[in-house]
Amino acid sequence: MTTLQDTKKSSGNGGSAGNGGKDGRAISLSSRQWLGPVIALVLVIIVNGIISPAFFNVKVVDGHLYGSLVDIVHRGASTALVAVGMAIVIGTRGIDLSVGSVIAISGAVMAVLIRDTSLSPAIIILAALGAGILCGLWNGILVAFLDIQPIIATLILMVAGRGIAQMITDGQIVTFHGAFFEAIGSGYLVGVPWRVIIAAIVIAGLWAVMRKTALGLFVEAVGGNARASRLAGIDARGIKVLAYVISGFCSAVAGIIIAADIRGADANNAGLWLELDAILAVVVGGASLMGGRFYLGLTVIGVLIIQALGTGILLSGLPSQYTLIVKAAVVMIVLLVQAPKARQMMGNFWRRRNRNGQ
Amino acid sequence: EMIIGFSQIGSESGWRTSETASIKAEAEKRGIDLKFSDAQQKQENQIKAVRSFIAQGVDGILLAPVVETGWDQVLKEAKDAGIPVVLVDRGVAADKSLYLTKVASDFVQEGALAASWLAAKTNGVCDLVELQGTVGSSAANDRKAGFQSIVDNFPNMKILRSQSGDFTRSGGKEVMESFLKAENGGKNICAVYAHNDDMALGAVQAIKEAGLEPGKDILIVSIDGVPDIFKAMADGDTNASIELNPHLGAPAFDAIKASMDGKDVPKWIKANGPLYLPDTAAEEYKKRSGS
Amino acid sequence: MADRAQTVLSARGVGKFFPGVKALQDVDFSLNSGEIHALLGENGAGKSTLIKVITGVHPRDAGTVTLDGREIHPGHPGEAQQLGISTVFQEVNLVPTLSVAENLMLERQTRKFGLISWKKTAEDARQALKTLGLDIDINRALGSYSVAIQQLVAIARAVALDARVLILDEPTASLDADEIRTLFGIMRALKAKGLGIVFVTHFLDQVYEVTDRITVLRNGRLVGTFETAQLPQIDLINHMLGRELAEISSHRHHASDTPKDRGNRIQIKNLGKKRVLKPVSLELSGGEIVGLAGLLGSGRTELAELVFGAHRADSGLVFLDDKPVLLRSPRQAIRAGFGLCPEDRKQDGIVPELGVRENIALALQGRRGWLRPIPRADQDKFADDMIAALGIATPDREKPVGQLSGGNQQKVILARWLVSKPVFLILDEPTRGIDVGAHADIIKLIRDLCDEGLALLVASSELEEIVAFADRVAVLRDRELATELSGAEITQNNIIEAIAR
Amino acid sequence: MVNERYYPLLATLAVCALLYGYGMFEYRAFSDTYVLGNLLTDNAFLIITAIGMTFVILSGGIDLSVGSMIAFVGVLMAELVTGFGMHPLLAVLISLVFGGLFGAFMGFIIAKFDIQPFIITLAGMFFLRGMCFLINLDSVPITHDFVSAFAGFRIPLPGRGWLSASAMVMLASVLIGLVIAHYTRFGRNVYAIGGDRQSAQLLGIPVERTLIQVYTLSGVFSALAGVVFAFYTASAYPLAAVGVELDAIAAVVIGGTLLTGGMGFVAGTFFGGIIMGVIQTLIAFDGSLNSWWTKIVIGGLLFGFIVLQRLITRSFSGMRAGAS
Ligand SMILES: Nc1ncnc2c1ncn2[C@@H]1O[C@H](COP(=O)(O)OP(=O)(O)OP(=O)(O)O)[C@@H](O)[C@H]1O
Ligand SMILES: Nc1ncnc2c1ncn2[C@@H]1O[C@H](COP(=O)(O)OP(=O)(O)OP(=O)(O)O)[C@@H](O)[C@H]1O
Ligand SMILES: [Mg+2]
Ligand SMILES: [Mg+2]
Repeated sequence: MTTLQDTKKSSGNGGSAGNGGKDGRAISLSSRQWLGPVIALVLVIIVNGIISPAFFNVKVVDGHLYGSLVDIVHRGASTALVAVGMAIVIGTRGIDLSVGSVIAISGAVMAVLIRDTSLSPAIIILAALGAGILCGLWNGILVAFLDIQPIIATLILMVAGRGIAQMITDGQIVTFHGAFFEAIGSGYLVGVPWRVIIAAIVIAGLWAVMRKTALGLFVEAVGGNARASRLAGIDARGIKVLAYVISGFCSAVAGIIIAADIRGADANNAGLWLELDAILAVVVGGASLMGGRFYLGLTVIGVLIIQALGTGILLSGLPSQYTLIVKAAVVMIVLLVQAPKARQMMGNFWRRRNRNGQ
Repeated sequence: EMIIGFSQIGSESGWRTSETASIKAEAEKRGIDLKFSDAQQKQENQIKAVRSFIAQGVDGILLAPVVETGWDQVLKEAKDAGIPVVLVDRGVAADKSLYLTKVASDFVQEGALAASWLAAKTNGVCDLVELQGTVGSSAANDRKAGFQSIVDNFPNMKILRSQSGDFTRSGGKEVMESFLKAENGGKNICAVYAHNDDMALGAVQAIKEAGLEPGKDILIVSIDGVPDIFKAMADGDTNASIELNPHLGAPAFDAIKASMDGKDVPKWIKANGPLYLPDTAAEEYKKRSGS
Repeated sequence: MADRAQTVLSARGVGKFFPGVKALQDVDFSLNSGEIHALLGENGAGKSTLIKVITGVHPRDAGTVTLDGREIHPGHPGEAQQLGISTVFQEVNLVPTLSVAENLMLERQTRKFGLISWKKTAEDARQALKTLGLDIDINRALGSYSVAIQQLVAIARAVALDARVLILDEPTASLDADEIRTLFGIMRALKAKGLGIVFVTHFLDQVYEVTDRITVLRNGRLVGTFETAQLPQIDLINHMLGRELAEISSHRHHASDTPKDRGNRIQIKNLGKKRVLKPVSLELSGGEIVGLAGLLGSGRTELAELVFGAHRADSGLVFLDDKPVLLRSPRQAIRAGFGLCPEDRKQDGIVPELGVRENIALALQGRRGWLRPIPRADQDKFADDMIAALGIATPDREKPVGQLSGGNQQKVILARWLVSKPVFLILDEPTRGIDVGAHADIIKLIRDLCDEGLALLVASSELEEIVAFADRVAVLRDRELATELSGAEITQNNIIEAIAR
Repeated sequence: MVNERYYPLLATLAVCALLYGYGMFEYRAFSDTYVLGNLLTDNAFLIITAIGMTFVILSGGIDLSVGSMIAFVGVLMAELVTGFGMHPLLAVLISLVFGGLFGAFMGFIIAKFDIQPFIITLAGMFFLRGMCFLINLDSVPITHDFVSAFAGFRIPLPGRGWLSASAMVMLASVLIGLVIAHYTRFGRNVYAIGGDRQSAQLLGIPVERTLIQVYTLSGVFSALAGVVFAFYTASAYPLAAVGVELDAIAAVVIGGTLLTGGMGFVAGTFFGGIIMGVIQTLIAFDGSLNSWWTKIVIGGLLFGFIVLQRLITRSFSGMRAGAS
C-alpha cells in the first residue's frame, strides 16, 4: 500500500495560528528517501546470489575476510570516496568532472615521490593530498569567483589534469614498493581491508562535519538559492570553493588507495571515467543534480549498487560486450522506481484499481 | 632537413609512450624535424593532423592509426600531394597503393604465439581465463582471435571465462579477483592469458591476495614486453611475454628515405617481437630499465 | 445586470490533496460572465490551489470543472488558455531571460509561412503594453526590470489573450496606487465586454472597489459566496479568519521620547551609486520606524540594497552608533546587526528545497558561522514560535518552503529576520501577499521589536501601512531623496503629493 | 547599438577571429583555403552534433548520448549497407528515424518522470555503446558507390581548398538550426523552458511535449552527425566518437550558450565548433607538443577562451554604459 497521500488526521491544514508545526511527525517524503536505494541494493545483491551461488560465501583466508561481498565493499571504497565528494559539490548545484584526473595526479605525485625520494610516508601522503586540495581549489575559484559554469570549469582540469599527471610520471606506470603503501592498497586490520577503513573514516568525518556543524545547511542553502543565501549572510562563494576542495581531497584519498592497490601510478588510466560512476551513485542515492540536497549515506549505497552490479556482471560470465547494456538497463530501472513522479503515478494507479475493485 | 609529421594515437599506455619516445629519439638522431601530434584516441583528430601535415607540405607522414578503417579519403589526399605515408604499429584496411608501407607486428600472430606457448607448456591440457583489452579495439579483437584459433585445435584446452580489463592494471586486478571467486577460489584455473602486460601484472596481485602463487598455481602469459613484466618474470610471477616492438622509428624513416631515393619498399615491414621467458628476464629487465 | 448574468465557469466539489495537506475539500465556485469575482481567504486557504486546479496546473483529486456548461479537463495551463481561461498566477511567472516582447507573445507570435514574423510580433507586443500605459524597451531582458514592471507585463500578457475568463492571483501585490487604478480601469472595461474575472487580493478596500461578488475559502473549504454590496467588511473578515480580528490599533506608533538613549543610531551619509541612486542621507535610531515611499523605480529597493551591502556603493558611508560599518557584502552587514527582508522573495528570499525550520534558522546561522550550529532543539523552538506567532500555515516545520503558499513564504522570510534579532532591519515590501489577520500580527510584532530598540526602515507601496506605523517617512523620487515627513505631516495625501510632485 | 543579449555571441566571434588571425600570422600555410575547407569538413560532425546539443542545453538539459549515437549510427549503417545490401540513402533515413525515436524515448522519460537528463542520457550513452558492440566488434568499411561519391564530392574554393559534401550538410544544418531556434514557436518555447521551466509551464507552453521534441531533435542531429561521420570515414567503428559529447558541450558553451539554459545561439555554436577545430589544427601545425602538453594546452586554451569571452562581454557592456 502506498501511503503517499495525507497521513495526518483531517485536522485541517494548520491554517490558523499555532496549529501548524506542533504535530511535526507527519510523514514526509524525505524521511523515506532511503527506501528506494536500499531496496535496489538488496535486489541487485539477491540477483547476484541467484546468478552465482558462491556470491554469499564469506570466509577467512590468511586471516582476512574473503568473498564477493567483501570485494564489493573493497572495490567500492575508492568510488565511494569520490562520490561523497561529488555529492557535496552537487549539493551546491555544481558538478565535478575532474575527479578522475585528480586521482591520477595524486597517485602520480605519490608514486614519484616514493620512487625518487626517501621522504617519510606521512609526508608523501600529505603531498598527494595537497595536490588534490590544490586541484579542488582551482576548480572552486573558477566556479565561484570567475563564475564559470561547473561542467566547463571542471572539464578544463579533466582534460589538462591527466596531462599534468602524465607529465609527472613521464607517461609510464610508475611502480613502487614499500610495506606501508602496500598495506593501504591491500592490507587488512583485523580482517577488514585498510582501504575500507580509510574510506569509512573519511566519509564518517565528512558526515560529521556536514551534519554536526552548520556546513551541510550552508551547502544546501547555496545549492538551493545562492542569491538568497548570500543575502542571509552566508559566504556563498566560500562554500562553493570549499565544496570543490572537499571533492579534490576525497579524490586524492581515492587516488592514493588506487595507486597503492596496483602498487603503481597509472596516470593514463587511473580514475578514467570514474566521474560518471560517481555522479550516477549520487543520483541513484536520490539527490537532485539541481542542487539543494545531498545525502552522504545514500550516496554510499548508490556506490554499492553500482559496484554490486559490476561484480555481478563479472561473475555471471556474460561476455564483456553486454556489460554496458545491462548497466544501462539496471540504472534506468532503479531511477524509474525511485522517481517521485513515477511513484506517484503508480500510487494513483493502485488507488484507482483498489477503488474499482471495491 | 627533412620534415616528417607523426600522428600518434595518444598516450593511453606505457608502451605507447615508449613508442613515441623511441620514434622521437630516432628522428633527433637523424636530424629530422618531427612534427608530433597526439590525437587523444580519436580518429577524427588523426585525420585533422594528417591534413594539417599535408597543408604544411611535409616530406613524409608517420601514422599510427587508431582504427583500421576510414582512411581512404585522407590517404588519397596525401598521395595526391605526393607525400609518402608510413603506417606504424597497426595496419589499415585501405588500398595498398595509398600508403608507402606498414611497419608493424601482427596482433593475430601474437595471440597465436601465446596460445602455442601455452599449449606446449601444458601439453594441450589447460582450462584458462582470458583478460581482454578494451572491447572493440583491434588489438583486443585480433589477440583474442589469434589465440582462439590455436586453442580450437586442442580439445582439452578451454577458455573458462573472458572479460575485459580495459588494458589497465587495476582492470586486470579487479576482473581477476572475480574470476578467482567464480572458479572455486582459482582452483579450476590453470592459466591466465592477458592481452597486455599491465593486466597480467594486475592479475598477479589478485592471485597473490587470494593466497595462490602466480606463475606456479596459475600460469600467466601476456603481450607487450614492458619493463615491469620482465621483473615479474624474473621473480617467477609470470611465465611468458611476447614483445611488441616499440622501436619502429628507424625502419619507418628508412622506408621514407628509400622511397625518396626511388627504391622499392616492401608493403609490410614486420616488426614482430620475440617471446620472452623467465630465463632471460632478469637480464632483459636490466637492459630496459637501465636505458 | 446580475439577473441577466450567466455562469461561464463553475467548479463543483473540487478536492486537492498534497502529502500531509488537504489543500481543497469539496469546494464549489461559480463565475458569471460580466462580473468581477473576488476569491478571498487567509494565507494558505487554498486560493492559488483552486486556480491551479481549474487551469490544469495540478490534476484535481475530486470534483468537476465546467466552462460554458461543458466539462473541461485541461492537462496544463496551455490547454486552459486555448479553452479561453487566461491567468496571471501568483508571483511573477514570466521568463526572465527572454525579452519583454517575447514574454508577451510566447505561443502566440505572429507567423508567416509557419515562421515567426518578428516585426509584427513586436508591434503586437507594444500594443499589449499600451493598454497598461507601460512604456519600456521591449527588447530588453525581462529580468532586468523590477518586480512591479514584471507584474505589469504579466497582466498585459493575460489581458491581451482573447479570453472568456481572466484570473488574476494577487496582481496588485507590488503595484502602487497609479498602476492599480489603471488595472481596475482595464478590468472594468473587460467586464463590460462580458468577461468573467476572478480576482485574488488581500486588500479589502480593493475588493469593495471593483468586485461584484466574493467567495471566501478557509482551510481549503468553502465558507460561502456573497454579494459584495451586501457583505460588511467586518463580516467578511470574520468569514475569512473564522474568528474576530484583534483590533488593529489605528493610531500611529510613537518612538519613545528620547530615542538617542536607546543606542542603535543608524546614520546613512551620502550613500550613492552611479546610475543607480544619487547620494542619500538619512538617520534613524533605535525604536524608530522610518517609512520609505516612492513610485515604482524611484530607488527604494536600491537604497535598501546599498545599505545592506548587497551592492557596493560608490560613495558614502553608513554609521552605527557613530562607528562606520564596512559594507562590502551582506555578510558584513549582518555581522554588524543589519537585516534585509528582500522584495523579490522567489529570487532573493526563499531556499525552496529547504524546510521551514532551516529557512528560518538561515540568517541567524549565517551570522554565527558554520562552526557554531544552532542546536536542533533551539531551531525547532524558533520555528515553532514563529509558526505560531505569524500563523504560518504548514503541516510541519520540515515542509519545503517552496511548497508553501505565497503569503506563508513571505512570513517565513520575515521570521528568518525576526529570529536573528538585528539592531537595524530593512523591510522591502514586507507584507506583500500577507492576509489581513497576519498583517495585524506582524505589525504588532514589529512594534514590539522596536520597543526593544530595533531601528526599522520599511519600504512599502502600501501608503496606509506606512502611515499606520512610521514615525517618519522618507520620500524618494527619481532615485533621489525628495523630502522627509514626520509627525503630523504623515498623511496619505501628503505622501502622495511628495511622491508625485 | 547591438542588444546586450548578443554580447556573448560577439565575444565568440572575436575570439574565433583572433585565433584564426594568430594562425595566419604564425604559419604561412594557414591562410590557404585548404585549411579552411578542412576545418569545415573535419568538424562537420562535431558541429552538427553541437547544434542538436544547443537546443538541449537551451532547454536547461544535457544530452550525453550523442557520442555513442554517432558510433551506433555508423555501425548500423555498415550493417544495413554492407550486411543487407541496402542503398545508403535508405540506411540514412532509417538512421535518422532511429535517432529521433531514441531521442524521443529519452525525452519522454525525462519529461514525464522528471528524471535528470544527465543521468537518463548517460544511461542512453551506455546503452547505445553497448548496442554497437552487439552488432559489431570490429571496425568495418562501408563500401558503396554512393558513399565514395559522397566522400569524394567537392566544390573547389579559390586557392587549394574545397568544400566537401560533409561541410555542406553541416552548413545546411546550421541554417536549419538557426531557423528553428529563432523563427519557430518551438524554438522560442525551448528558450522559455530553459529560462524558467515552471513559469513556462504556467504561461501555457506545453513543456513536456517541447522537451520530448528537444531530445528528439538532438537525437536526429546526432544521428545525422553519425551519418556524416560514417560517410566521411566510409567506415564504422564501435569505439568511434568516444567523448564527443564533452567536445560538443564545450563547443556550445564556447559559443556563448549558458549551460543553465535559456540563453544562447546556434550561430555561436558554429563558431564554438570552429574554435575547437582551430585549436586542434594549431597544435598539429606547431607539432612540438608532446602528449601531455597537448592535454595541458587544450585545457589551458579552453580556460583562456572562456575568460577572454567573459572579458569581452564585460567590456561590451562597459562600452554601452559609457555611451548611454
Ligand atoms: N506544490 C505543493 N506541494 C505541497 N503543498 C502545497 C503545494 N502547493 C500548495 N500547497 C499547500 O496547499 C495549501 C494552500 O495553498 P495555496 O497556495 O492555495 O494558498 P493561498 O490561499 O493561495 O495562500 P496565499 O494567500 O498565501 O497565496 C497550503 O497549505 C500549501 O502549503
Ligand atoms: N518605469 C520604469 N521604466 C524603466 N525601468 C524601470 C522603471 N521602473 C523601474 N525600473 C527598473 O527597475 C529597477 C528597480 O527599481 P527599484 O527597485 O529602485 O524600484 P523601487 O523604488 O524599489 O520600486 P518597486 O520596488 O516598487 O519596483 C530599476 O533598476 C529600474 O531599472
Ligand atoms: Mg496564493
Ligand atoms: Mg522596491
